[in-house]
Amino acid sequence: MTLAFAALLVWILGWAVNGWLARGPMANTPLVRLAVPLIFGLTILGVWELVVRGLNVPLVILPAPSLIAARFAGSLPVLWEDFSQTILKGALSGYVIGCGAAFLMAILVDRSDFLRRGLLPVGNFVAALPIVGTAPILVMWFGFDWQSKAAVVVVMVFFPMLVNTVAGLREATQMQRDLMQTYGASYWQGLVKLRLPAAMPFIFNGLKISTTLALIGAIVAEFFGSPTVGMGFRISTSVGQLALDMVWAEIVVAAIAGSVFYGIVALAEKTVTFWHPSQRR
Amino acid sequence: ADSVKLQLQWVTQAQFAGYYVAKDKGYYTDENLDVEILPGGPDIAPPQVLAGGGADAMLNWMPSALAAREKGLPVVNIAQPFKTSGLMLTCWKDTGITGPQDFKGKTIGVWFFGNEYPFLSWMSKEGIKTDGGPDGVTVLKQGFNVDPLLQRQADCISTMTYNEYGQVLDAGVKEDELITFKYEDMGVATLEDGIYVLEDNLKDPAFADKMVRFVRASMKGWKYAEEHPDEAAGIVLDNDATGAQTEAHQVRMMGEIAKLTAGSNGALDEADYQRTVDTLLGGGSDPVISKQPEGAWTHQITDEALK
Amino acid sequence: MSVIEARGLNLTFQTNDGPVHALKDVNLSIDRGEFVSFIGPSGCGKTTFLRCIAALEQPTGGSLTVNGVSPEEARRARAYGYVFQAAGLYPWRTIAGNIKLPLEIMGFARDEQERRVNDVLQLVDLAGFGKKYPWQLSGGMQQRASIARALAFDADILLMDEPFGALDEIVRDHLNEQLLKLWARTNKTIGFVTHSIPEAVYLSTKIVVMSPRPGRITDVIDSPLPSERPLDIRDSAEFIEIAHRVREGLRAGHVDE
Amino acid sequence: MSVIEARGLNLTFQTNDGPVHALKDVNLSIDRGEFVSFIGPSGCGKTTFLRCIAALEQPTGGSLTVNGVSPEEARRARAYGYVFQAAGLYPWRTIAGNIKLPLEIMGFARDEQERRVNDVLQLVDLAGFGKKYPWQLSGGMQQRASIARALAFDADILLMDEPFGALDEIVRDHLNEQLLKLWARTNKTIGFVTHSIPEAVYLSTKIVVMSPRPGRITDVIDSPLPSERPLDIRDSAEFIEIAHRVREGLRAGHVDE
Amino acid sequence: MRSLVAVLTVVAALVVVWYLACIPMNIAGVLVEAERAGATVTPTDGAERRATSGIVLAAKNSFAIPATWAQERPRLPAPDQVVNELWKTTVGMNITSKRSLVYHAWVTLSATLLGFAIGTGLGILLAVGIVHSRVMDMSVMPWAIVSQTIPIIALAPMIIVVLYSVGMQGIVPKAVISAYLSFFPVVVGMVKGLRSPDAMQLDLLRTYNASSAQGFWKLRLPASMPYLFASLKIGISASLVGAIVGELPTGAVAGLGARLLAGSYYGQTVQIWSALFGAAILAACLVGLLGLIERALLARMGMAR
Ligand SMILES: Nc1ncnc2c1ncn2[C@@H]1O[C@H](COP(=O)(O)OP(=O)(O)OP(=O)(O)O)[C@@H](O)[C@H]1O
Ligand SMILES: Nc1ncnc2c1ncn2[C@@H]1O[C@H](COP(=O)(O)OP(=O)(O)OP(=O)(O)O)[C@@H](O)[C@H]1O
Ligand SMILES: Cc1ncc(C[n+]2csc(CCO)c2C)c(N)n1
Ligand SMILES: [Mg+2]
Ligand SMILES: [Mg+2]
Repeated sequence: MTLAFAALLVWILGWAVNGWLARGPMANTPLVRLAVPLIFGLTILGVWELVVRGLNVPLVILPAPSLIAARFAGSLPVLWEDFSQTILKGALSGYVIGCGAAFLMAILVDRSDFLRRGLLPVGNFVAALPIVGTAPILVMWFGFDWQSKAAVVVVMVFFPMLVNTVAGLREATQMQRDLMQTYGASYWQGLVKLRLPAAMPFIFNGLKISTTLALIGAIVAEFFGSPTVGMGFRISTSVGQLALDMVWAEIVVAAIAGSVFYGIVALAEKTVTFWHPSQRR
Repeated sequence: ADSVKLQLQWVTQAQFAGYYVAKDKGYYTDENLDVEILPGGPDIAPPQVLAGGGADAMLNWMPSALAAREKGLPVVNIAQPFKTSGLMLTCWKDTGITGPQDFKGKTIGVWFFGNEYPFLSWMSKEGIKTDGGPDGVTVLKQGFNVDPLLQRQADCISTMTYNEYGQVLDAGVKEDELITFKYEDMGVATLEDGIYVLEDNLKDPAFADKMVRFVRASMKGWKYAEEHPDEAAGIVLDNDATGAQTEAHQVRMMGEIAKLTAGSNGALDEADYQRTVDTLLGGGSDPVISKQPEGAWTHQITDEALK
Repeated sequence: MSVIEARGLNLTFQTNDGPVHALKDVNLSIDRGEFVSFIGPSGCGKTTFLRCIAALEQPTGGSLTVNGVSPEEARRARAYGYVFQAAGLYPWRTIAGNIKLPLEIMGFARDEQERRVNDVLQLVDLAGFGKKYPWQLSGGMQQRASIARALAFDADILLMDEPFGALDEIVRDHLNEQLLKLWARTNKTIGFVTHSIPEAVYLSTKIVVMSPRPGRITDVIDSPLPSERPLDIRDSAEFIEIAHRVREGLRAGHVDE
Repeated sequence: MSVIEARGLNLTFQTNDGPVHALKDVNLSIDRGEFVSFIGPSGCGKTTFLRCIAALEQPTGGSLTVNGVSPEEARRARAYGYVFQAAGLYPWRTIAGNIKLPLEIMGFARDEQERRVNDVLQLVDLAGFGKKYPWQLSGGMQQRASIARALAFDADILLMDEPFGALDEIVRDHLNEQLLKLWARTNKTIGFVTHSIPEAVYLSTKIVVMSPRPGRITDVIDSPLPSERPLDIRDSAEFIEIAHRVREGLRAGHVDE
Repeated sequence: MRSLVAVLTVVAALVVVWYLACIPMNIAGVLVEAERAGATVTPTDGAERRATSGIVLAAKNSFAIPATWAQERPRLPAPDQVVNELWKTTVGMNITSKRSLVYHAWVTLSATLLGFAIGTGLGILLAVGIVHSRVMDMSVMPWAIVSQTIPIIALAPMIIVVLYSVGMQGIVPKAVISAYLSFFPVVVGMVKGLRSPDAMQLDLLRTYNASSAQGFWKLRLPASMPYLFASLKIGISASLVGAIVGELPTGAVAGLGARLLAGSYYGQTVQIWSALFGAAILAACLVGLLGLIERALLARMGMAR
């Protein structure tokens, strides 16, 4: 009970520090921008730890962060193996293939109004197919190894990427297009010099959405059949073995990998679309 | 009436016919019990539900229950309606497999999620590595169906006598195309589908009394199901909310299940228990449990129930 | 010889409110080297007419030739420089990059590109700003950059749609002067849309007054002003006289409002 | 009595290119009922000064009082009507709804709201358009609606930032006349930013000429024109004289460019 | 109208491709069946056949091609099989029957709607907090992104168990999972929407000395409506996926997820595909419904053009 009370205290304290930082004069420095979410995260961890200990929550329901950290540190080789199987092999290859194919398709689709009108609704329909249904089918088709995970990722990222890229390619304003016309520019000149640069914010939007989809897709697909390695495999097996600390260690890996992946894409976005109003401050 | 929640370890099917029969026939009501049967699913871990207080009793395979016990979750077997194991490996004959030693270099589908322990014990007893090397077996985490075998993605898969094996045959495969290894025959059988509760709860006399009545009624249900397999299958079908089960399938399953429950009156046979523990401990380098479990079972309930 | 020749030109937009007669029976002929201003209330079809000339819009009736051929062919021969109402610079390119854009598309050599970019930057008083991005410049500077872009590839016909609308009077005067000089030097044919009567009178050899609903030409005024025009010509009686005539023409087009 | 009083006003923006001196040592006092125009090249701080008066910007130095109190307090007392450079109507409200917006916020009674909306719609010649949405109106009409919105709650001080920039000359003349009439009738104090010299001279009792980098006041011209001003006053010698002085002042501010 | 023609054309093309794809996908299975039934197939040796590609097999055994569209457990069911199954389990059946897809769709739909309501409410509240509080913005937003990198299917069983242990069963745990998936798009869209008014529109309110509540109701909220609907459309399909995921570890007793799983468990590919399409059709209907509401609302607000 006292521990639970301490949890409340930690929460108030963390929030107060953040409030002070965010309103303070240094609020816009990169250091504070990084510190505030970190403090928030640490506060949550502290509260979690204290609540779990204070209320005696069983390990098999919710392990304390300290236990998870210990498991994480103690299982680095396994975690790394799972990471490379699921993320490096499954998610990344699927991401590259899916986004690449969607990009090329978008350029094709964009050339024909008819295709665009016809394909996009169908695409939205296909994108609504729930992954828990498609994953078993793709595992059946592409086998148990990472290839089927990549296929699931391809299916998941293809349409969001397609829709965004197609929308982006139509983003150039009428005036910008007209300008190209007055120069008598060819289709490819128009594409490379106008429509692709103008589409970049949208393309990156698609790429960003796809990062989390790719990760989740690769992990979830492993629930439906896998070799005896991989984050999804480990999670589902560990739940069965009541090794909840391992489950959370894998979740931590997923969250870190996802955030880093997202961060890299966001950074690339910042450098490529530096000109877009949303990137200026 | 006292309420009891029972967590199954899989979806509603004839594997759990005894409980559904007992409920349907009013055996539980007769014992002044209000029993709620919670179906399981592909990623629901019954011990976790038990630990969370979501259920009073669970069905589980003994290896998984013992492993949970070692993990610090004190579950206790209070009854064992299943005498015999229904677990087996089903392989294509044309892979040239004739015995366990031929598994080397082959691909084998295994259920995980706490159901991998019997297989791992068996392999370590045979001295076969399971890490995918050339002189070991390549293990796949098998999904929920027999496709890996039919699609030839695996040379062998895990099947239950009462369920997946029938599905393989249903898919048109002839029995002589297959070779099967029953764990029971290989001497590595482990106890399946026992009833488990949390140790602490048992100290409460009211709870223990509730369990006595529960086990008594359940066993009555089981025995009825054994004798009236068609009716039992029908009751199971009535309770299946997915509407996906077929009558033929459930009738056959009930027939096979009856063979597994046949030798049990509900009380755990100590010899069976010891054989299970030995199998699990015997697993050479990578045993499932590391030491002889203490207090993992009790006759306290069955003694009372079967009086 | 007549560079631009419109005969009975019609253009009707089909909208869901019904047809909009943006241009109705427009007749106009513009000779090589003329500076023609278009003036008229909002929505009278000035922009539409300019767009027809540049083959950005397809007339629904009548005939229009540019350099004796169809606007489409003239466009393919890269006969136009076009300055839009808003600057419309590409935000992902520097000022120099924006000016280079048409040069790249038309396949000019690298060093020729550099040379021309420097020349036109000088011309519009933006030397030294080549490396900046559009959003780093004021609106007026952006507009000048867009003019530079249209000048860079030295098209025969320059079409400008209210290029100075967003600028203050001093900058505007200055650019007016510059534009006149450029025109005198290069003998380009210029079509120029404006809302300002003094500007139209100061710049043009011919002022076309238009009126809306349907868009049509109500008056064409040939300016008797000499081609040498200091800024204070705007105080001359002749100038005021022409301005008055333009204003009258405009007012006539406004009665229905 | 002096309504607006600026003493040594400074405003420096901190940007990542270094500080921008938007206003430097600005001294100005405006009396009740005056019509003051601000004119100057782009970026000289006209908008910034207006925003300081309206407490939308915080000066970094000097003192500024409005009605004897700080701009902030004057804002809380709802002393201002502000017309922005673009119309800025809310697209999800009808014209009447847009005009009602400040009235709702300031808690006027329902029927009083209706009455005022009808009054100001009449005033800007938009009677009958109350039920339309902004995008169903032309740019000029939208701008008039935004003026109506600023007039509706009858603030003492009216601040207008280039309200007529987007309009053609005829409409502009008309609105200038209307604005003068309104001012004469209501005796409001008006601050008015424009790029047009004739407009500034025609409307104002006082013309403030500004110059950029740093933004400062270079000339303050009190207009001797009578308060009764027909449009053709613009051809009078007095008018041309003042216009000339303003132009000179502006030109002086431009030398450094 | 033109769009309809275009969509139909694309669908028709896809159906043709689909039928063609069935041949190489299913031929191996068909040949095994044919062989068991006593037909002679080339090559006769099973192992050799498994090494041959589907296209070659189809070419050598063209007699078996029609059977690839009518298998009982195909690798890829033919479109007409899926449509038939859909028809049979929707129109052709009493909707209260447990075998009716309509019944299962309803079970999933109810969890979806509840989850969607929770998720949307939470998302909007968070967005309002983020827009009005710098602390919230800086602390919560990065973690909202992180939360979406966690595979929900891993958390789902734990969420279920935790909710079980506090006595919540049935629709609520599913709705919680579905809310978890749908709140994020709503937060992102709503934050964008609430921040969409430009500086001038905000300044206007300042000159009126409007309170921040007035600013919210009169400016930010109406301005955010188009953004809100765009993200609601994403959110509702996410909700549906969440409800389906939530059905797997809740015993999968009823609902589209249960159908998917049961189909998968018994290798009923046709049933999987029909449940899959059922889910997608349901999603399409929900999105369409939101679209209609959006149109009506925006038209009433005068924002539709
Ligand atoms: N793409 C279009 N579709 C429908 N109507 C159009 C289109 N483009 C222009 N119009 C209409 O045609 C008429 C002429 O438009 P135009 O742009 O040529 O006017 P303008 O004289 O350039 O006006 P402004 O001075 O405001 O720029 C207007 O009534 C306008 O609404
Ligand atoms: N928020 C800001 N941050 C940084 N600099 C600013 C900001 N607002 C204005 N400035 C700078 O302050 C100076 C004065 O700007 P202001 O908008 O007052 O000019 P202006 O006279 O209204 O020009 P225009 O006629 O173009 O509207 C300019 O150099 C401008 O770039
Ligand atoms: C995820 C998961 N996979 C396999 C099993 C194994 N299992 C134990 S009993 C049973 C029913 C057999 O028909 C099955 C399949 C499980 N419980 N959970
Ligand atoms: Mg125009
Ligand atoms: Mg300004």
